[in-house]
Amino acid sequence: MVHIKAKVLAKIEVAIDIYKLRLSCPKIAASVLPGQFVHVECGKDREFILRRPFSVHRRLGGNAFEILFQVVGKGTRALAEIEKGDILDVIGPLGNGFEVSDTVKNTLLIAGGIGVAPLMFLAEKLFAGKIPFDVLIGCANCKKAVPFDLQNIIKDRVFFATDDGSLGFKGTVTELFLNHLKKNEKPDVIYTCGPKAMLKQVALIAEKHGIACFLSLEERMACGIGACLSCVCKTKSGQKRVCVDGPIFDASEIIWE
Amino acid sequence: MVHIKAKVLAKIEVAIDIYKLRLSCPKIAASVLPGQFVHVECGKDREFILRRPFSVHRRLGGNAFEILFQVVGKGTRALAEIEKGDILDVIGPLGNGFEVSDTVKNTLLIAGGIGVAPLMFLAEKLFAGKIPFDVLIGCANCKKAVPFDLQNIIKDRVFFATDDGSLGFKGTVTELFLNHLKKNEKPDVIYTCGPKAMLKQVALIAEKHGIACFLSLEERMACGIGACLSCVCKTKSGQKRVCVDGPIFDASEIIWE
Amino acid sequence: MKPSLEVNIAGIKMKNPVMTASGTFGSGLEYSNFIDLSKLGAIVTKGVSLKEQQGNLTPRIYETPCGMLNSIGLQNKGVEKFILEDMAFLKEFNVPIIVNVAGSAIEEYVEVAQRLSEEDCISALELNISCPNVKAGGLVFGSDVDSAAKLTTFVRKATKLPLIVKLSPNVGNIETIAKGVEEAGADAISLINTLIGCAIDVDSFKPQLANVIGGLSGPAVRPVAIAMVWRVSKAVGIPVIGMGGIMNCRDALEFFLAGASAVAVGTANFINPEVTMEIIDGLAEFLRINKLNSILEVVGKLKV
Amino acid sequence: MKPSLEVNIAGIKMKNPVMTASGTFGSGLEYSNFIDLSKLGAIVTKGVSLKEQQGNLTPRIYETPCGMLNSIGLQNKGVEKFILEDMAFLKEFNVPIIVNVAGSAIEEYVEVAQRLSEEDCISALELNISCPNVKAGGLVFGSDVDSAAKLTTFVRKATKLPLIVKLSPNVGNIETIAKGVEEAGADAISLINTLIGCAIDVDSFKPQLANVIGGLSGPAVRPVAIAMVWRVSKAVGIPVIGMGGIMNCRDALEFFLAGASAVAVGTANFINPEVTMEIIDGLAEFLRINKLNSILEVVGKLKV
Ligand SMILES: Cc1cc2nc3c(=O)[nH]c(=O)nc-3n(C[C@H](O)[C@H](O)[C@H](O)COP(=O)(O)OP(=O)(O)OC[C@H]3O[C@@H](n4cnc5c(N)ncnc54)[C@H](O)[C@@H]3O)c2cc1C
Ligand SMILES: Cc1cc2nc3c(=O)[nH]c(=O)nc-3n(C[C@H](O)[C@H](O)[C@H](O)COP(=O)(O)OP(=O)(O)OC[C@H]3O[C@@H](n4cnc5c(N)ncnc54)[C@H](O)[C@@H]3O)c2cc1C
Ligand SMILES: Cc1cc2nc3c(=O)[nH]c(=O)nc-3n(C[C@H](O)[C@H](O)[C@H](O)COP(=O)(O)O)c2cc1C
Ligand SMILES: Cc1cc2nc3c(=O)[nH]c(=O)nc-3n(C[C@H](O)[C@H](O)[C@H](O)COP(=O)(O)O)c2cc1C
Ligand code: FES
Ligand code: FES
Repeated sequence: MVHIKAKVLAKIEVAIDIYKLRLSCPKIAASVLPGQFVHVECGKDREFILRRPFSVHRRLGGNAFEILFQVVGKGTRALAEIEKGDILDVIGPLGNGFEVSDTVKNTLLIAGGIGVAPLMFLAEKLFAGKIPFDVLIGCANCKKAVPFDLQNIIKDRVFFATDDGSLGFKGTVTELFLNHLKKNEKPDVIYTCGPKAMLKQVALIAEKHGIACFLSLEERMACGIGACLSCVCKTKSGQKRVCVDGPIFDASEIIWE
Repeated sequence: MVHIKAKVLAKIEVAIDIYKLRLSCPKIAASVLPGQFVHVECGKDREFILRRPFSVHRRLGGNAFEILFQVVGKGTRALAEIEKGDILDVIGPLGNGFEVSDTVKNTLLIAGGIGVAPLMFLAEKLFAGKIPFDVLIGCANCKKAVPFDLQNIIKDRVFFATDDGSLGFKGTVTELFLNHLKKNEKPDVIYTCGPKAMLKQVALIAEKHGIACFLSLEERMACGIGACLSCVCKTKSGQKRVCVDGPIFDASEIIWE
Repeated sequence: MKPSLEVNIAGIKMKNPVMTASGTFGSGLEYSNFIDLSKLGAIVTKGVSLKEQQGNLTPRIYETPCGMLNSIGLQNKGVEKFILEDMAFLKEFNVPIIVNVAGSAIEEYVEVAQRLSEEDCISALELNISCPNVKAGGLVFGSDVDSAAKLTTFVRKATKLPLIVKLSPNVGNIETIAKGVEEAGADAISLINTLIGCAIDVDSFKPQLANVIGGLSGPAVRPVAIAMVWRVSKAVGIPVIGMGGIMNCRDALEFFLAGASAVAVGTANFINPEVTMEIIDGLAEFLRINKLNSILEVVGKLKV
Repeated sequence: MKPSLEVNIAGIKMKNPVMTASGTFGSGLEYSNFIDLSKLGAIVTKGVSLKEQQGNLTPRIYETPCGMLNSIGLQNKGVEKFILEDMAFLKEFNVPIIVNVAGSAIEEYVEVAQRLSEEDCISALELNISCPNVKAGGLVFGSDVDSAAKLTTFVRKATKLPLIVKLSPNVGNIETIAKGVEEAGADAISLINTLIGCAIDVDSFKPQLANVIGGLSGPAVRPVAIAMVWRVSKAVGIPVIGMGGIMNCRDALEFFLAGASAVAVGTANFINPEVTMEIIDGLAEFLRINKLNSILEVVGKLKV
């Protein structure tokens, strides 16, 4: 875990209001795991009092990594104004990361909206480990769809669901998930990231079908390192801090409100 | 008086930490008088709660004008980061402006530091009106000296005083002023702008020699238009608002603390 | 149907619930260069005392993080000159004028209130019992419920005009004080005035304000203001006018949701002279988008 | 000669006057990844109550203009587990540990204080009578002088450890309360805790904090903090520990000039985990440049 300045190697607008930042940062890239996040200072000169957490989207060898973010408020709006060559103040890698046990044979990744961010990094790892997986991605419409264009990955294992049917299945990603379960072999493990309401649905469906499920939770964060207790969630083994005990949790552990 | 967006036509670093901004703004340029100022939003997105006042440094026909400013704090630091093509939010023209009566025959302009800003515009007007004048400029050293390069103005009527003697006279501009008085014909009117302590000295010397003296005062300003009463100064005809009753005052009116 | 922004606060009929905050809008004249004053919900004047006051020494203001300190010190021309000059100008506009009243003793408040009541172009009085900048600024009355209620009682007797009491945020028990002035006859409550603050120049070891202490306003204080509006509007039955750090329409909406029936805009006028108009337009737009008929459908609708 | 940053507050010898603010520094462990804890003036722990507490629902924080609201709600593991886990870690560092004590009744404060006094690695207790986030947060004690003094008296009797009382800024009469706890036996006063604040999401009509109300901290509140430190340090004879919105060395210097003998850094740790070290270095540099021998030559030196 380091507090460090990272140089912006590239900024790419991948969909409407969704940007990818490539950061040069060997200290983080060398050790970061899928599911971990970085805590980023948005804006200039301590313009904001709090950092903003973003999952690592992709690791580029040992020297660089990417984040993928959506503009939703003032912090992300400021971040979207950063340019190639600028310097970003980041803390990371933070959090626990996805657990991928050796026995996993067949997995399913389910993303809601910008929840696709950490799943790309995970997909790369699964791919490298030759663990087969399908990807289900839900988003509002085709303009909000982030291409899941992992090199060499067979494109026909990635399925989109859009609210308006402008890309892939018309409906929610949980509906797509249910359809997928009917038509395909049952996965051993599900990895999912997205809005809380979606995560809960996915978790309940997974439980019903007896599938292990790991999810990436979001809570507002101040410190990002376990000190301030702002990011807690209720689990069966007591109250946990999403930033250090998570953000990845076993879905069966979560006590849903 | 308008509240308007002005386009930055040029930004020039004229001396260390001193910048000139050329702004396209017919509505202000058309009517602004020497000694008047504009109230400028520095930084982005209401980053600062208050505007910053800057004298108009030069009028470029009826379409554009310039301000000259020194970086002294966070607002001016943000302003220095603006680039050609950016848009600046300004209110102006504000304040009363220098009075130049028809009877004036021979004038002297005295600037302390960045106080040179409004005097350039005045010099242009005097020049156009064929009123002869000398210019005395005090600054820390040659690196802080703003060239007073009014087209066609005989360079040898501009005299510098620097603390370290790196340019012109070694000493303060008030010392230079006293020397100047000894060696030259007495001016009818003195126009001066600079730090308060300097203005006071100039005013007292002028009074002693029976020379009319007009000075440009600075006070911290919130509204800039006479509404908030933050910028008052004591005068013989009662308390005045520098932003609307000034910034130019007859030196003999000021009650010095 | 066009949604309605009209409100009626303590008998003051307003076209919309957006007022100017005392001391930040001059005599109105200054801002008439930028906006049509008659489009405002109401204009609140700078604090007026019995006699002319010079105010504090300069520097009187200082910018702080997302806020500003001021120590104007109630500089004003006194009630007679105010009526002669400022009211003469303001009464030409079709907009309610609320006069902010300051004083250092009950008798002074009473006298100013009486004098103002003789004029027929004033819509209401706002009792400033909360100015932190001068002894004569009333904070002594705003700091405890007994003094606040006593002052309100006396002024209440002295005028038939609707009476708004402006509370100080520099207290622990804002509900108690609010209830006290309500019982004493206030028709509405406005809050917050500025928070007591100070800033220091570490190069010169000198305070940034000649008066050392000043009043903090601007977005920095908005969360404090929202909390107090929420607490007070639950505690009293009279309308609450909310202010403190409103920079745009969304900020204003927070106050309505917290329970304010009208808002006042102060510091924001300095950076954006048209801000009041933008807020009025923004509120209308908000109602339209949310298919609401009236701003009253937003007041106090915080979901807790 | 190298200028000295050493201070002695209520018998606590500190290498320098820069402490961490309660609740913002975890158990220290978290920040040991970034800084050498033994270089701090002192570490102040999160509030500790008798029994474990779950705290409030999330969202517990929200960013506001130049500040943040928090409503953690005193989540903590209770005094026994705190001693077993946190103190076991912290006592390995050569740095004074000040334990922030919370409670909902005098007996609870007394019991926690007694239990902590049995440990020999604790340098002082800080009585939190000012947390706005929970009923059991002590604000009920911090709001009036009698309760504050009474609580201080009881805890004073229960421990031989130096006693710091942390005051709430949500009061009108901060000097009175400060003098009250001084007379009741406090060895030092720390302030400010957070200001009561609220923010609302105007899209959903819901409060930004599950608890509706939270505590405001960060640079937004600094002017309020400086003013209170200045007022209190003139009113009492015991040392004052200043905090509220310190982001860098210059901010810290404002507090010293206003009369603080030490400072605590809270919210700033979140954006900059090394901020305390930068402030310590900055203070040394400031003394050097100004040819001062000791930080004590700055304390209270505001030129008024
Ligand atoms: C572990 C973790 C990983 C994340 N990874 C990504 C990612 O890869 N890509 C991405 O686009 N977003 C991600 N998010 C969400 C992202 O942090 C928020 O969208 C962002 O903080 C919003 O900031 P803002 O200033 O634009 O929004 P504002 O709403 O203006 O922010 C106001 C405050 O709310 C907080 N906040 C708002 N939304 C969220 C949220 N969903 N989660 C946490 N805090 C929030 C902000 O941090 C800030 O303190 C992640 C969140 C967490 C907790
Ligand atoms: C009528 C008038 C004309 C001016 N013309 C010029 C000019 O042409 N060129 C130029 O470089 N400067 C000029 N100044 C001074 C300029 O406004 C300040 O240097 C500037 O406001 C500093 O802002 P800052 O944020 O960088 O400084 P900070 O010190 O960070 O500002 C903090 C606060 O203090 C105020 N402040 C600080 N210094 C001054 C000052 N000297 N006068 C007024 N307010 C101040 C700022 O407005 C701000 O509110 C003029 C001032 C006035 C009143
Ligand atoms: C420069 C200035 C002068 C003020 N003068 C007065 C006054 O005379 N009477 C009064 O009741 N409030 C006065 N106030 C307080 C404002 O009316 C308002 O309550 C406060 O500034 C909070 O609102 P804001 O954050 O929108 O400015 C003044 C505020 C400022 C900034
Ligand atoms: C997340 C958070 C938790 C806090 N918890 C406590 C606490 O447990 N006890 C306490 O006395 N103060 C607590 N505080 C208040 C701080 O110690 C400090 O007084 C306040 O935040 C002002 O300082 P700052 O602006 O530097 O943060 C907390 C503040 C924050 C932001
Ligand atoms: S963000 Fe501070 S504990 Fe998780
Ligand atoms: S700056 Fe407001 S009156 Fe001059």
